[in-house]
Amino acid sequence: MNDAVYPAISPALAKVRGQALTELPAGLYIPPDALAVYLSAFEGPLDLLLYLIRRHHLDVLDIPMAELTRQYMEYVAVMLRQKLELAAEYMLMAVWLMEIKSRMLLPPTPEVEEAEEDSDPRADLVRRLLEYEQIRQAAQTLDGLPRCGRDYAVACAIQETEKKLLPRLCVEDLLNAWEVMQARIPVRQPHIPARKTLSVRAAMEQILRSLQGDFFIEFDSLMMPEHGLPHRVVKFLALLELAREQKLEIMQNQPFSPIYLRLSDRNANAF
Amino acid sequence: MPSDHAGDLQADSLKPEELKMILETVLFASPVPVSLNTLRAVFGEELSTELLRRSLSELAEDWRDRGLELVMVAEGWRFQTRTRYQPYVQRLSLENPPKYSRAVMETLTVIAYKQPVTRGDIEEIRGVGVSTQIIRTLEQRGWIQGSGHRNVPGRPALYVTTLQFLNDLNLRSIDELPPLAESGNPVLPNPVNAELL
Amino acid sequence: MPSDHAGDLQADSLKPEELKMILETVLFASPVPVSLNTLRAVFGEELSTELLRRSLSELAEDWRDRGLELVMVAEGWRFQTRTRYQPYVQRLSLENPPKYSRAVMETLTVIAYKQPVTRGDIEEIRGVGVSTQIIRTLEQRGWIQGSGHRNVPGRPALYVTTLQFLNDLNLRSIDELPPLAESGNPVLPNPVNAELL
Repeated sequence: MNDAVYPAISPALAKVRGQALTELPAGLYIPPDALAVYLSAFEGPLDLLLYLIRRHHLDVLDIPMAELTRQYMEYVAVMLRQKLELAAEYMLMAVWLMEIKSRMLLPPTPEVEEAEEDSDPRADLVRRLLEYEQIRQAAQTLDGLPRCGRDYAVACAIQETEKKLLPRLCVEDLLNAWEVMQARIPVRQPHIPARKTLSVRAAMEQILRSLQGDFFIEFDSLMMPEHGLPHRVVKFLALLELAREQKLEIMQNQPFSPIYLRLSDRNANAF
Repeated sequence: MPSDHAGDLQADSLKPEELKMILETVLFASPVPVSLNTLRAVFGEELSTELLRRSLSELAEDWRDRGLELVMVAEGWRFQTRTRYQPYVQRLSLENPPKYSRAVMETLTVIAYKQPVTRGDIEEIRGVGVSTQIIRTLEQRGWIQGSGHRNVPGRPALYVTTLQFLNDLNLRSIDELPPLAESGNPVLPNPVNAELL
Repeated sequence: MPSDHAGDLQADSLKPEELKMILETVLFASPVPVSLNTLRAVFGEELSTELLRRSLSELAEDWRDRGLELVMVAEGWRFQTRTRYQPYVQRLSLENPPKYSRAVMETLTVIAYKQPVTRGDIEEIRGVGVSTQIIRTLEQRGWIQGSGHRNVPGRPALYVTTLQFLNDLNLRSIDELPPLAESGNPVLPNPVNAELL
């Protein structure tokens, strides 16, 4: 009933062994070289799962986890090969599916049996699938409502005396705007315990200093993980800034080999 | 026939036909929907809301078989074209109206039905990241806006839909959105094939 | 009576009454005057200019005793309000003076009190993105202007308010803005001070 939600795949895009594919396959088997094309039609792992469940007539309230996980992993495998930038969310879902599957394999402990059906490891997955399904349907309905600009236009006539009225301004307007902004922030930043200001300038000086006297320094040695991510980000910005100002040279012999830094010639004796 | 001096068009002495004509003129002249209160102010508040309402519905009736219709949206009353004339209206402009992707429409739907929501809330429901581009598309269309922050670490921005969103979809309030489908078993197994598995 | 499918409304088989109704609809739908050429394009160029002209003058005649009139101006045909209804229309503008959006007013306020500020500074305080459109609106109104760049990576543009902003507010200097309160602490307008950069 809901198949229309899946956008039609352009025949030009989906050509498998010389045959144009215009719709998603109904059977279990999907030619591997066509998978990537189908994947672009999905809005994410939940969308893909709903599709698998519907196409294979699985009961969303009693999902056979082994079967669903197996089919899902087929898609993920293709994705890993061809659409790497999409894989993170899909991988997260894969891990979740596996976890649910493995928890279902464990014999139920007495405590779990007492805790009624709420303890079904699939409950959260089902909840999310149903919630997403609801939104997906509503989005389609919303898209179908008459929309200004697409389905109708607002009527207007021109005022005969065309005085271009510009908005006027008074001090109260500014006060009101400020109050609204303040109201949006009930208590200003109450839970940022100790916010340290990291200065890119300071980081730049620090880098210049550590490069002093040394011909080369390894990039990794500047990025001290124990100082945390913000430090590394600031260090990195400082490096970019120094490179832009041509104060240092950055070298790498080949991809993935160590990156070396040194002061550029005209700055070698700056300190 | 209206006289040549507007001063003579006293609201208390207006004939029903004159009243409707002024209403029509004012509604067409306004760039935004006109609320009942504003309409009353236009007539110097000498008209009862009751009389105004009646005149408006008579005026709407007068336009029943025409290419435009008088409708009430979130911000008030306005004239708009009937959808069946859209093919003609569309040819006025060279640009096609924007079509929104599923990602954009689903994001809008989550905001409309669950507002106020953070980007994280939307991502949780959709199961994928929500790009800044999607949010910006909806903000630039004037359909959503920021509305403060949720008081949790990171203070994520909260999004709500705007009055313009309601106006543009011909809705008077957010309650008029089509109800969400019953969430219980929308994904039913097909009884014929269920045993095959 | 128009049929339910616009596709059925073939220009060559249109009755005079239908033709006029479509013309009326299209003219009201356009925010700018519509030229004869555009009108012909609307009907798929199957109408003679002669027939169009005649329909337009008949339509103008239909509106003779109403509050709006169909007129031809330099760029084409348009509906406009008649002078004698101006008092009513004017009250509409008084009632609904054009207003800048909340986003524009908040941006202006931040610039006025915290100048010179970058877009990032404004976003930090407002908690939401500041679109280029907002900045442009304020620049075009002559209330803000760019004033160099902050000397940090990216060299973001700095914005300050203008003399015209002060004039429009009847102020002699930015110090005359009333102080604001920020979680108990007063926020005083910051006189432009480039050395602080």
